[in-house]
Amino acid sequence: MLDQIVFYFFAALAVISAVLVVTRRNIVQSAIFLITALLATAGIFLQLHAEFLFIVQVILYAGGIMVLFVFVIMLINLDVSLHQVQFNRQWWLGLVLALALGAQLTVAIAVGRSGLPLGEPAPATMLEPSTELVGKVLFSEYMLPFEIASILLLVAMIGAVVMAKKKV
Amino acid sequence: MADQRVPFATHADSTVLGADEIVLNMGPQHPSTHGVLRVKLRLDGEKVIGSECVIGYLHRGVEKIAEHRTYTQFAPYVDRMDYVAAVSNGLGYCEAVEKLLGAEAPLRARVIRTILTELQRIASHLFWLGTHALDIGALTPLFYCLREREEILKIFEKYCGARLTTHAFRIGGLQYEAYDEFEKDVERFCKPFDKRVDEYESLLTGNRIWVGRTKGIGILTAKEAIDYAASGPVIRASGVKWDIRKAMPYAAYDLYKFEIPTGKNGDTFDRYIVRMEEMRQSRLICLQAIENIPAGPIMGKVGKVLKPPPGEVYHAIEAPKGELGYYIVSDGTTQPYRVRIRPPSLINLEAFDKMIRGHLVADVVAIIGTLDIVLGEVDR
Amino acid sequence: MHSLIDFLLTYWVQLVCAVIIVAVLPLVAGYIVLMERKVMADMQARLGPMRVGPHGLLQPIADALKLLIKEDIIPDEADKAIFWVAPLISVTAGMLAMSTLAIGPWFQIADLNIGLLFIVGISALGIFGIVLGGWSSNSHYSLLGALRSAAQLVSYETAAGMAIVGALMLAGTLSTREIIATQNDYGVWFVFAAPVGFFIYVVASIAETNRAPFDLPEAESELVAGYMTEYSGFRWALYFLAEYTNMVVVASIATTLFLGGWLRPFAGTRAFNFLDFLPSVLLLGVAGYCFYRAPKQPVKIQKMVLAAVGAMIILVALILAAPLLAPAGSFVASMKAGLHGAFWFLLKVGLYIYLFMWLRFTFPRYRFDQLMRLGWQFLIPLSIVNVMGIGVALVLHRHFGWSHWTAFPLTTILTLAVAGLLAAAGEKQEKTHAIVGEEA
Amino acid sequence: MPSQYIPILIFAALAAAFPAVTLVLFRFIRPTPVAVGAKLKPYECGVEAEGDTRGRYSVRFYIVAILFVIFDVETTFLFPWAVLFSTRHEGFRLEPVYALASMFVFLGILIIGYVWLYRKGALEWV
Repeated sequence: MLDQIVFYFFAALAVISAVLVVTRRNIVQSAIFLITALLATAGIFLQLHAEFLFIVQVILYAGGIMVLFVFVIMLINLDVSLHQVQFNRQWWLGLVLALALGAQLTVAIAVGRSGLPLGEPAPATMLEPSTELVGKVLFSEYMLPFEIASILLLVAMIGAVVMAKKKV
Repeated sequence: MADQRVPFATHADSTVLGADEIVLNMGPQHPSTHGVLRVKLRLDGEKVIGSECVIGYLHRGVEKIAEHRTYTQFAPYVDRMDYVAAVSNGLGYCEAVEKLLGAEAPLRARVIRTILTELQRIASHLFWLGTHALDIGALTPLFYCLREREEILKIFEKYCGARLTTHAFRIGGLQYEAYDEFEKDVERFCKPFDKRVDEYESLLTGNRIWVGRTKGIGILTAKEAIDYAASGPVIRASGVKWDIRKAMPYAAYDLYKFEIPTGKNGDTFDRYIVRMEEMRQSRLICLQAIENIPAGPIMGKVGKVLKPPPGEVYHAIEAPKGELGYYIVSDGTTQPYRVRIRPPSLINLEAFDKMIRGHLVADVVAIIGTLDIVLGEVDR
Repeated sequence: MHSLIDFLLTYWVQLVCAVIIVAVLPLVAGYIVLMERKVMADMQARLGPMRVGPHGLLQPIADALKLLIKEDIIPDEADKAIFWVAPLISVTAGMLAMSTLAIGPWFQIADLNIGLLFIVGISALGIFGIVLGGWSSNSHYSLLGALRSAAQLVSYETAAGMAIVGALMLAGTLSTREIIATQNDYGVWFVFAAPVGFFIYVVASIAETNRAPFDLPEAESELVAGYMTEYSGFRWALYFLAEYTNMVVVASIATTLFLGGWLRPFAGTRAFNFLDFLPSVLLLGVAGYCFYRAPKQPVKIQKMVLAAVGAMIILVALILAAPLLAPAGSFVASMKAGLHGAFWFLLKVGLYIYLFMWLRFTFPRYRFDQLMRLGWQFLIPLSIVNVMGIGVALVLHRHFGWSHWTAFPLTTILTLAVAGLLAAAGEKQEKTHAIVGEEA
Repeated sequence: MPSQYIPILIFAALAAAFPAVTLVLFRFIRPTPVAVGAKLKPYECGVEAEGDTRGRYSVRFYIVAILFVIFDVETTFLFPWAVLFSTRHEGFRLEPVYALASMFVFLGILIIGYVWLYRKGALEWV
């Protein structure tokens, strides 16, 4: 009962904020709603007993990437963008795409329900030390991707600086 | 609204990463422009690419007032210029008028004047140190400095009844005889004072942050300092050994031995060191002077009504902030025809733009602090 | 109804803790401000607040009342909604971060598997309050302050995170409770095993809470009041509350991770059990001072207030002493863990905050580029090396069977050597990248 | 919802409500703002602000932010590793030499990047 209330609360929060992100004209307000949407998603992770994922979502997305967004927003002249025409010439295309995606998802869930254990969270006891669990898998089975990730970070680091430095 | 909307393409460049030039006003109501100085900064990010000092918020027309007062009446007005060094202002004015009159104060008066002026220099430097350190973020030295300054102000109070705008001297000498405990008070202050200066230095000089904030900031080379007609500690920190107390001795400075501390790099740190050393030297002068205050009258032979012969005179003294000059033109009446004051703060402030360019916003306060300006004197 | 009672029965301890934190925290923040002013006054040869209550003891309450009823000004050109919300974000994030702190073995809202990460992650959200507040004010000073603040926070967050990683390698858990338990098992606080990590955390935590010498965002001599420039009255107070809450949070993290949390010094050694009496003796001393000062107060009411404060402190001292004197096994004796744990924890937090204050009143302020250089070019590499050093020490100990006493000092010395190299390189860098004035 | 989080949820509600409610409640006690004109202007040391306050600021902030995100990801990877290094959950603990080696490779690659940044002067503020 409580679980469901909490789930619907977070889900509704995520969906409504997500809609507000794209409809708000003021880009800073959009950013705030994006943060809310990300945090609500984190809440849903938490409800699935994925504690570590929850906090990573909070630290990396809400804490890290959103700071980057907010900084970039402040590097843009807001008053100009506030008065710009929004990209809404292709709204009908967007609508068609959204409907198609929605239909696709509905069908997929309806057809593949047996394969997707929805609404059946794994027993809490099994997932208790979630950080350790994530770590264990990460540092044994996915060792190579993990090391490759560091190369990815290296590339990102260099790319960001090269791009930003050129513009100065 | 609709007409304000512009097509996206024309403003594409506005989304390119880059900084606009920002105009930031520091002052007139700002915590660290030492009064009502307004500095208009042009910033690229945090880097200062240009500056303009807007002054005049404290203009009171001191020079004009002089034309409608007698020589004696005008004397208290000069105290209000550099209000943290009123004694020095008064000394400059009194000596200028004495020069115009062709009179000289008796030796005893000149010695007492020297002691009080040197105490005033210490007080002014203490006030500078406290506020300068506060600007750079060190909270504590201010209170230590004010504690010591208080002792000096007490001596002034005992001597002439006033603490800040003292009107300590009169044209031709002194009105007040040194009070009984005068020598003892000065000695009691001066004896332990070098330890106090060491104490301030131990808080600041060796501190990495302090050195980082002041070394290499606001450099003024010797040539530039001369070109800008800078004076006082500002020019001495650039390595120019220029001190009016030595170059054109006045009061009783020729009687005492003291050094002129100079710097090498002309940066904020050197100006700090120079002023610290000057405090020590002033202490030495005071100690030498109280050893032997000659007996004799304290008032020279000047009439009740001062009527200098027509002519003009320029007299400069080494005020705590630099060369404080009085240019007085007399037309033979009881009131000066024209008084022009060369305030050291104003002239030193000229170099501000040169010093700040290329530095960061944070350095603005360090450089304003190091110039040791008083807006009362800049605006007059 | 039934389920509600069930709910309350299950969670009453946590709920009481939650209410206490929310209700008491503003008061605590107020008294930290008073402590700060008193400590500052003491270091600066003056008295500090003396008027409201004896020795200014009631000053925080007067301040709080004043701030609550001050006129509420929202600038014309501000983005009203964001201006309204921004300080709330800061305060909520700060308070929420306290929820997994274990203030003594009894007082904790929730012990999470990810406890420490939860604190770090949630308290980092406070940045948004600062950035949005500064942006919405529509003033140069506010925006510059906010951007500086955010840049500073994120720059030092990595260093702080790395320092925490170093301690976590020793602890092997993220739960605050278990971290302290581990230190009890080892018999040594992690500050002694990872002193460099502690140092990094101290510096980074000062920077993260915007305290001097890293208080650039609100450097009053440059940016007037930074992101708070346009704020006044209660909203301004909320930012202050957030700042002091964050101070308590970082002090608590440091206490938990490095200073043994609620453990008494030498908690494992029986010979030092007499230290259990230290809390009571300390408090009795303070109470004695109150009684000594009370008759010297100028007004009768102040004498009474100070005496009442002294009596209260004696009461607390007695409460702390009671479990020690009660017969073993009784209920009163069983309270020792909770009460003494809370005392030691709060004492350590207080000392950590005192260290903040001490540094604030001693040091001048960094310039922004210097601050960034310190963060990016000294602390971050040092913290990475610190993590490696602790790893090497642990491997030497576990795999190669070296003793603690050789492995940890060895790697600490190596880390310090790297720190020296970094400092030297930084000095060189400072010279090559020095900002010089333009040629005229 | 893991049960430990329920009190936290309630605490979050309390922590969010307390300042907001106080702010709203005391509106009835506070004097109504009568401020007009200059009092409601943004502070610019007593003169009119020049130029757009919401103009663009230094691109440096952007570099700092993006580097922060990268280092933040790195730290996040380190957290589970650090916990596994000496966790008490038997069966999870990594073999120390293996764990250290894997992290040395990871950090080593990043240190290469860091040194590049350092050399390039990207870590300098101005």
